[in-house]
Formats: sequence, structure tokens, C-alpha cells
Amino acid sequence: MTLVQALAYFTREALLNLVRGWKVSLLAILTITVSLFLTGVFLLVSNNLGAVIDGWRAESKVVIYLEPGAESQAIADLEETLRQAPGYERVALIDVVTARQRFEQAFPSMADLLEGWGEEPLPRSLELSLTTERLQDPNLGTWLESLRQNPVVMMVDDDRDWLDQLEAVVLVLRGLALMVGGILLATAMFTISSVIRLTAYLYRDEIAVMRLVGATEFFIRGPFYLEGLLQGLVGGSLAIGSLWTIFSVAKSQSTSLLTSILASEFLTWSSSLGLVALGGLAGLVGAVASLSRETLESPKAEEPPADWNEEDS
Amino acid sequence: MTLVQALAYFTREALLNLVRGWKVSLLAILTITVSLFLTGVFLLVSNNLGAVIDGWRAESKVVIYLEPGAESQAIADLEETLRQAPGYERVALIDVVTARQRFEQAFPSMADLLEGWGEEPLPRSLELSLTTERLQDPNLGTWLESLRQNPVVMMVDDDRDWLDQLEAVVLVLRGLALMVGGILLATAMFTISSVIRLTAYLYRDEIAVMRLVGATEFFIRGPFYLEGLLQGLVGGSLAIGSLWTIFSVAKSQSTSLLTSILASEFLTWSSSLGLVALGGLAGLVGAVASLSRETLESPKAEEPPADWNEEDS
Amino acid sequence: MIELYNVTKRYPGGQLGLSDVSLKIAKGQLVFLTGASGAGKSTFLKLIYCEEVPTEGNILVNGRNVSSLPRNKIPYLRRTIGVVFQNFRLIPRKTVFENVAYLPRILGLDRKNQKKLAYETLRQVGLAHRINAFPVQLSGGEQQRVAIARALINQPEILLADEPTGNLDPELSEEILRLLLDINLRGTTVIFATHDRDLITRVGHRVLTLREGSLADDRELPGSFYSQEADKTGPAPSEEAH
Amino acid sequence: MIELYNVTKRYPGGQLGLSDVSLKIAKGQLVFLTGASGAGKSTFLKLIYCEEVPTEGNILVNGRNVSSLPRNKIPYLRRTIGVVFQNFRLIPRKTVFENVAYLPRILGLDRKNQKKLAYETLRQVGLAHRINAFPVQLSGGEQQRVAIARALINQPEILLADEPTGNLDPELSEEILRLLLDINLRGTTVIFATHDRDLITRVGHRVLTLREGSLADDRELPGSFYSQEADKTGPAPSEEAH
Ligand SMILES: Nc1ncnc2c1ncn2[C@@H]1O[C@H](COP(=O)(O)OP(=O)(O)OP(=O)(O)O)[C@@H](O)[C@H]1O
Ligand SMILES: Nc1ncnc2c1ncn2[C@@H]1O[C@H](COP(=O)(O)OP(=O)(O)OP(=O)(O)O)[C@@H](O)[C@H]1O
Ligand SMILES: [Mg+2]
Ligand SMILES: [Mg+2]
Repeated sequence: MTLVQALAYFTREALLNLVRGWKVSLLAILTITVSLFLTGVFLLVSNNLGAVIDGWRAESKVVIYLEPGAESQAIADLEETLRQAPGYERVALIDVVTARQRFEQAFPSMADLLEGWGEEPLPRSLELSLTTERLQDPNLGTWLESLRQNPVVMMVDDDRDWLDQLEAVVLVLRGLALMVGGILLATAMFTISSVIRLTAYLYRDEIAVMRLVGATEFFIRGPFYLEGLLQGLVGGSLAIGSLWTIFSVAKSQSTSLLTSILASEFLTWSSSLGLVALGGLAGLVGAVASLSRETLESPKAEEPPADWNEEDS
Repeated sequence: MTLVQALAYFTREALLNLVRGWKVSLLAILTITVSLFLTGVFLLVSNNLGAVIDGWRAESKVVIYLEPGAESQAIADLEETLRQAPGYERVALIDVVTARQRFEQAFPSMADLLEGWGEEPLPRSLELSLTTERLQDPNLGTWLESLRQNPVVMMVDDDRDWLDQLEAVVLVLRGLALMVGGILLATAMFTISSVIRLTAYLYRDEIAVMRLVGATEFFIRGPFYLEGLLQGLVGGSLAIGSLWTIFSVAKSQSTSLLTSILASEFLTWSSSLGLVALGGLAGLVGAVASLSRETLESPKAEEPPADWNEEDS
Repeated sequence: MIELYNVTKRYPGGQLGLSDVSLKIAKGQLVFLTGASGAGKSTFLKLIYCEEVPTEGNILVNGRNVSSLPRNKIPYLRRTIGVVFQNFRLIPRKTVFENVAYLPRILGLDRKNQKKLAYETLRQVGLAHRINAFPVQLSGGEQQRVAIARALINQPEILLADEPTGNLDPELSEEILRLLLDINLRGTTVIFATHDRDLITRVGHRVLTLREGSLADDRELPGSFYSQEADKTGPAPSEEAH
Repeated sequence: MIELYNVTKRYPGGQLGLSDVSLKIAKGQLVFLTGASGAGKSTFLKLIYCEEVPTEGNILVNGRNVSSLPRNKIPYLRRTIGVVFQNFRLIPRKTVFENVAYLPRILGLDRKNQKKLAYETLRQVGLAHRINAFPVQLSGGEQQRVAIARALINQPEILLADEPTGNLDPELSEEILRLLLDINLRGTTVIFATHDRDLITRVGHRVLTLREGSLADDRELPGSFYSQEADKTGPAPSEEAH
């Protein structure tokens, strides 16, 4: 039998098994679907949350308050220094008027307060935007400290508190993500291999008979492996399909903060295909794992005897 | 056969089945363990996160800035009003000196700034702590607005922004919690019933023989139900046990922010027992569900015939 | 008393199992059922213990119409019928003892009496020494004898034996036959489906012959082995099986 | 050529399956294997096709020691041996055709020839009309004949038949016997385990008798049915089974 013939045989057998044992197959497929759906939901939410957090990060700025009497040239020099700095993205000068406007906007009822103070009640400042990488750079602190040595700089407010808080949230979320994701995947694999192992139990008499009438392990296992693979692929596709359906409905029906955060973007094509492939892999691995333990009471090989009549494939 | 005898019979049969089909039982138990462990991890993390958030909430205060020239009597009256307010917990007067100290502590490099301003550069304020329920009360806004009418009040800073942000985070977390938790539970139930259904397939010939030799459904199903229940209870206990082990190790080994947030408190006794009970219930429901479909090709009842020789239990 | 009125059984695939069979079997009778492979013997028996439902006609067992028996009453019918299945149908996860004592057990007999009864019944089929084995650990004939013991243990009103000696050597077949005749003498109606013409001609009694589902022949054969009447004095001697 | 040298088989439970059996069966021989229930007939056959491993002694099939055959070589041994199992062992999820044509199929025979071969073999056992049925849809005797057809389809070098006529009526038994004799005439070594003394005495040939695992008797019986030598001219006439 050629390999092509063998593959044709496996396919036919696997499809027949799927159809004839459709109840069990359905169970296996649905289990895979549920596991992968869960993994998919998790991926989706995690990706979208990640995007939200990245947005927050990008908005964070370093504010450099300037001494009241600082000269324009000194400020321009400072701006130039900032432009040369690593991770530089943008710098903007907030003059006295803008600063006052902002304060009045943010705290309208406290506007009177400014009246009592001098002619420059709020200092001018330079708002520096940095790249995300630079913001996460542990050396950033030292550099900001060095900026403070500049005589025109009164104070540097580097959003350190805010970033620290954000950091904590991100850490918690990523930690959760890793944990839940890992456990989910492990569960999915475990469930799938449980189901396929049970299926192998279900058909162990059948397998024993095949052995007794002279089938090699290749011909016995092939169809089961293919069956596992097919179940996994179908399960994965169903998972992606239902995830997409729910995503679309959620997105079109609701405009709440929650959905906008959690369901703004669907999984990429490669993630989707990856999930389906993962299903297939899980099914295949499950099948291999569940059949590998099945040992036949056979004589231990003491010496390799002469070949029997023929070998296949 | 009395009910006690029947229960003794079920127990013996169920235990025998568990032992004789130990591979399949182990598979079922481990599946339940994994599902419930996952649910437990989720509960644990969610509870601890909830506690952290509640802590943040409790710290949030309403700050009532007072007009520079406000009289002590008027302030005392205002304090009294606040004490009468619903959800009142604590009120503290922050005088000029304290306000200044706080500012200098928070922004040491900006301390000079205060020099240029008048003799009361920062206003006095009343810090009002409210109960969590009151803070979540939608009517709070109106009440705070009414406070502003008071002539001694310059401004009311009610942490609305901070609370809104917190609200969003809480909403996201609770939403995630509900979703993941719901899906997890559904998966656990589904997995358990899949496994028990497969077990029923595995033993369907056996069940058919029991029917053929005259066993009633009561005697056929009883042991299976009990088996499911036992599997669920054992699975649940294993889940709680391993969760506790991991929790203890994580708590003793690590001092990072993540573990301090996620693993500060273990599940309560009632949650733990609830999880074990849930396992038992899942096993039982799985068994019932998986056996209910099994129909026997039997004649349809046209008229209820006279009783046969005897009835049991 | 078993009565069949124009009973036809057509299987879902279109196969004719039984075709328009009418007959009566009196209480306490011993009846041989014979016919070629596929003639409908097993179908006939399956209809009586309600494993299959007739497509047409009615079957009365002790005056009750079993073809319209509600599902929850079937177990009580089956408890009055002992069946030796052609393919044995032992429960693989139960030992010989548990298989044989299954019915007494769920009827609430205490363990000591279960053991006693099972041992006694297994002794009669020559298998007492294998009481704690599992079915897979038995030879074909041993499994068949376990199936016979299970059918006999509860002293059923009706005994349906489907080819109960197919896997037994002649000596054991004789033993089993004597056992069934014995039980028949104690009042149990026995229907014995078999291909063994030798056995039938030696025993005699009523012989039903099926051919392609129809009742081709229903006659009383004079037996030479030992007849219902002649043997009231005690069992006939025979060589031991082992 | 099958050779047994002091073969003992003790089952894990302590049961003695076969005890110190030594014998040779020449290529092309027809051998009857008989003995009481539990005497070790099935064990004897299982050892030859490697379902069980001997506890002691060696078994040589065509000069190869099958008791120390590595697991991956066993299938190739089994393909040269046709086995009619005592409990049939049909694959429930496969049709009669698929069961019978299983080995030709995995050996790479194309579908048309599979069909032809299966049909031809099933016709010989009188089951061609049930080719698309599933095993559960067959009567006991029909299942047995499917098992026989499966053992014959690949024209094995050795045929092991474990009680192949236990569920068949005398006419069919005769047909099957003639089939096996025929195959034997074409060079296949046949070991035929049976309780049917009648059949053995009619056919003759070599008869092995087991008693509690030991070879109690090994003799050549003169047969009256038709002997290996006398029948080279063609099959003897016999009544049709159906
Ligand atoms: N479940 C089934 N589905 C379809 N056809 C069936 C089924 N069971 C039996 N048959 C067919 O019904 C006919 C009678 O079968 P039955 O088992 O009653 O024969 P039998 O007399 O017991 O034969 P045997 O001596 O071989 O056991 C046969 O042709 C058989 O193929
Ligand atoms: N798997 C097993 N485990 C333990 N004991 C076994 C096993 N298989 C067979 N035996 C025992 O070995 C002995 C021989 O069994 P075997 O099946 O060879 O008998 P047999 O001659 O084929 O009998 P029968 O005519 O009843 O089929 C019997 O006593 C049987 O109980
Ligand atoms: Mg039959
Ligand atoms: Mg045997």
C-alpha cells in the first residue's frame, strides 16, 4: 500500500468513524469548541485591554516647570536638549496664559484663588512626550534628575506616581492574563485528551480485534489520529465562528464602556488561524497521547528475528 | 429492599465501579479538579482584587475647601451638617498649616512657589469620609452641589474624576469576572457531563444487560448517580486542596505586588465548601443528564396494566 | 402460559425476523425451538422477554399483553423469566458471583444467602470453583454456564434458553439438559432453542420448527432420553463431565 | 509447520490453561482439537496466533519462535493465520463487508476486488445477501459465518477455527466443514477446535484431545465422511443448507 493509498484509507476510516460514532464525536468536538472559545475570549479581551493600556501610556507626559524669570533663549536651549534626548517624540511650551486657562477649566470653582497670587501664579512649563519604550526605561529617572540641575528648571513632574499606578494595574492584568491563559490552555489540552482517551476506551475492543486480524499499529492508529485532528480542527473553527458571532453582536448592540474596551478589535487572522490550528494540534496530541498508553500483551523482544513476509508503507 | 439497603447497595456498587474502572474514574475526577481549580483561582483572584478596590474606595474622600475668611462658628455649623448627612463616617478639619505641610511633602521642589502667595496660600478644608454605599449613591452629586451654596464653602472636590476612573476599572474587572466566571462554570459543567456521558457510553452494554435481567431504572441509575457525585466531591476537594497548596506557597515565597494583591486572603470556608459542593452537584447533574438520554427500545404504554408481581422501594 | 397471536417481527432494516406466528405454550411445558441459522429462534425469544417489540400481533405472557407493556413494568416481567442469551451477555466488570447473584441482590437478599444461592447454582453447572473470576478469565463454555446459572438462580416461572449448549462438550450438554428438565419438572415453563437434533430426538417433547420466520412445524416427539412422566422418580444416571 | 515444545500457559489468576504440551503439526495437515469445556483448546489456539504468551516452553510457527516475537512483527505473523474466534470478535462499527474485507483492504487491494473477494467468500458461507448489515443486525449463526468468512478471505497458510459450528444448524455445519476441508486440500494447515464428536468421527483425520490443559490423546482416526485422499476428485454431494 502506498502512502497516498494509506492516507486515503485513513481519511475514509476517520470520516466513517466520525459519522458512525457521531454522538461521541459531537461531544469531543463541542468540548474542544468550548475550551478554544474560552481561550479565544481570553485572547480577545486581553488584546483589547492591552491596547487600552498602551493608549494610556502614550498619553503620559513629562512636565518640566520653568523658573518664573527664565529667559527665552535658555528655554529654547532646553527645548533643543530635549529634542536630542533618546525616545523624544514631541515637546510643547505651555505659557502662563495657557496654564491659567487649563487650571480654570479643570477647577472652575477655584479660579478665584489665582487672583490673590502674583502676576505669574502658575509657572510656565514644557510638556515632553516620550516613546513608550523610553517611558518604561529604568534610566529615565536619572535623566530627569539631571534635567533638574538646569537653572531654568523649577521642577520636573514626570508622572512617576501615575506611571507607577498604571504599572501596577498592567502588572496585575498581565499576571492574570498569563495565569488564566496558561490554565485555560492546559485545561483545553487536558479535556481534549481526556475525551479522546475515553473514546479510545470506548473502541478498545475494536482496536484489539484489528490487532488480532493482523493490522499494524500504523493502520490502527492512523484513522484515530486523523479523527482527533479533524475533531480539533472542526472544534477550533466552531470556536472562532461563535466568538466572531458574539463579538459582532456585542459590538453592534452595545455602546457601553465595557464593550468598547473589551471588544473594539477582533482577533487578527493569524491569531484566528492559530487557534484553529491549536485545536487541530490538541486533537492530534490528544489522540496520540490516548493511544500511546494502550499496550498489547506481547512477548518481549529478545532478539530481532528475521523479517516476516512483508512490510507495509 | 428498604431504602437503607438500596443506599448501601448503591454505595458498594459505586465504589466498586470507581475502583474497577479506575482509569476512567481518574480521568473524570481530574477533569472536575481542573475545572473547579480554575474556578477557584478565579474566585480567589476576584475576591482579592475586590478587596483592593474596596480599599481604594474607602480611602476616597470629599474635600470641602473653605473661603479664606470663614468664621469658626460657620465652619462648626457646616461640620455639624456633615455629621447629620447620610453615610457620614468621619470629618477632619485641615487647617492652613497642615495644608501647607501636605503640599510641601507632596511637591518638595514646588515649596518655593507658596512663598510668593498671600498669608493663606492654600485654603483650609474639611475632609469628609463617607461610607462606600454613599459614595456609590447617584444622589451624592446633588447633595454635594447643595453644599456649595453654603457661604463658607469655596469649592467641593469630591474625587469625582478619580471615582469615575476607579468605576471604569471596577466595571471592567467585574465584567471580566462575570464573563470568565460564567464561562468557566459552564465549561466545568459541560466537561463533567461530557466525561460522564462518555462513561455511560462505555458501560452501555452493561446497562443493557442489567435491564435485560430485570433491574429497574432505580437500581441501574443509582450507582451511576452516586459515582458521579463521588467523583465530583473528590474532584472538588482535590481542587481546593491544590489551590490552597499553591496559595500557601505563593504567599510564603513571594513578596511582590502581584501576589500581595492576588493572594492576600484565601477563600472563606463557605466558598471552599461551596466549591466542593459544586463539584458534587456537577458530577450528579452530569450523571443524571448523561443517563437521561439513554432510551430503551420499549413498547409505548397504551394503557396502564395491572401491577406486575412486586414493586421495589 | 405463553400465547402468540399472528406475531410478525420485521426489523428496521427490512429483515423478517418472525412472520405471522400463532401458538400457545402451556404453563409448565418443555418446548424445543429449532430451525436453521437465521430462522427466527432468537427473535421469538426476544419478543417474549421484551427485548424486541412485535411489528404486528400480540404476545400474552401469563395473560398479560407484553407487546403493550409500559417501560417501567418490563423489569417486573423480566424478573419472572430466566434467559440464557445466545451471546451470554455477562457483565464484564462484575465477577461470576456478582453476575449470577445480580437479581437476588437487587431483590434485597442478604449477602450470606446470595453467596449460598450462587454457590449452589454454580455447583450445578460445575463452576463453583470459578466463583470469583471475571468473565474474560473464563473459557467460552464456562461463560455459557455462568449465563445458565444466572438464568436459573431465581427459579423463574419461564426459562428461555437460546442455544445454551452451543459451546459445551456432550457430557456437559447432557448435564445442562438434565438441569433444565429438572427445573421443568418443578413447574417452570422451558423454551429451549437449539440446533442439536440429537439432543431433541433423545429427549422428545414438543418441538417447534421455524423456517424463514414462519412456524413450519409444531409436533410432539416421543423421546427416548427420559420423559417428563417417566422421570418423576429421580434423575437418570450419567457420566460426570469432568 | 507448527511445533510446541513443553508449552505451559498459566494465567495471571493462577489458572492452568495449558500444561507441558509438546507436539508437531505438519504443513497442510487437518487436525481436530477436542476436550471438555475449560480443557485449554482456546488457550492452545491463542498461543499460536500470539494473543497469549506461553509461561514456559517454545512455540515455532514455520520455524519462527512466536513466543519471542517482537511486537511489531506480530501483525505479519497474524496475516498468515486465519482465525475464527470462539466469540466471533466482529467489529461492531463496521459492516459485514468491511469486517470481512478488512485485511485485503489494509493490504492495499483496490475496492472493486475487495467487493468481489468479499462477496465470493460470503457466498460460500451463505451470507452474500447480508453484506451491508452491521453485526448487531445478524443472528448468532450469521455472525459466526461472518467470522468464518473473515478468516478465509486471505487464503491463510494456517487456519485456526475455534468452535466454528457452535451456533450453526447441522446442514450449515456440514457446509462449513466441507469448506474447511476444501481449503485444507488446497494446502492450508487447519486446526479445528470442536465439541462435535459426531463431526469428528465422521471426518476422521488426526484428533488431539486435551484434558485439564494436558494433551491426553493424540490419534489418527479413520473417517467415513470423506478423507483427504479419497476426495481429490471433487466435493462430495450433501443436502443444501437452505
Ligand atoms: N437487530 C436486527 N436487525 C436486523 N435484522 C435482524 C436483527 N436481528 C436479527 N435479524 C435478522 O432476523 C433474522 C432472524 O434472526 P434470529 O436471530 O431470530 O435468528 P436465529 O434463528 O436465532 O438464528 P441463529 O441460529 O443463527 O441464532 C435473521 O435473518 C437476522 O439476520
Ligand atoms: N484470561 C484468562 N485468565 C484466567 N484464566 C483463564 C483465562 N482464559 C482462560 N482461562 C482459564 O483457562 C482454562 C482453559 O481455558 P480455555 O479457554 O483454553 O478452555 P477451552 O478448552 O477453550 O474451553 P471451552 O470449550 O469452554 O471454550 C479455563 O479453566 C479457563 O477458566
Ligand atoms: Mg439465534
Ligand atoms: Mg474455548
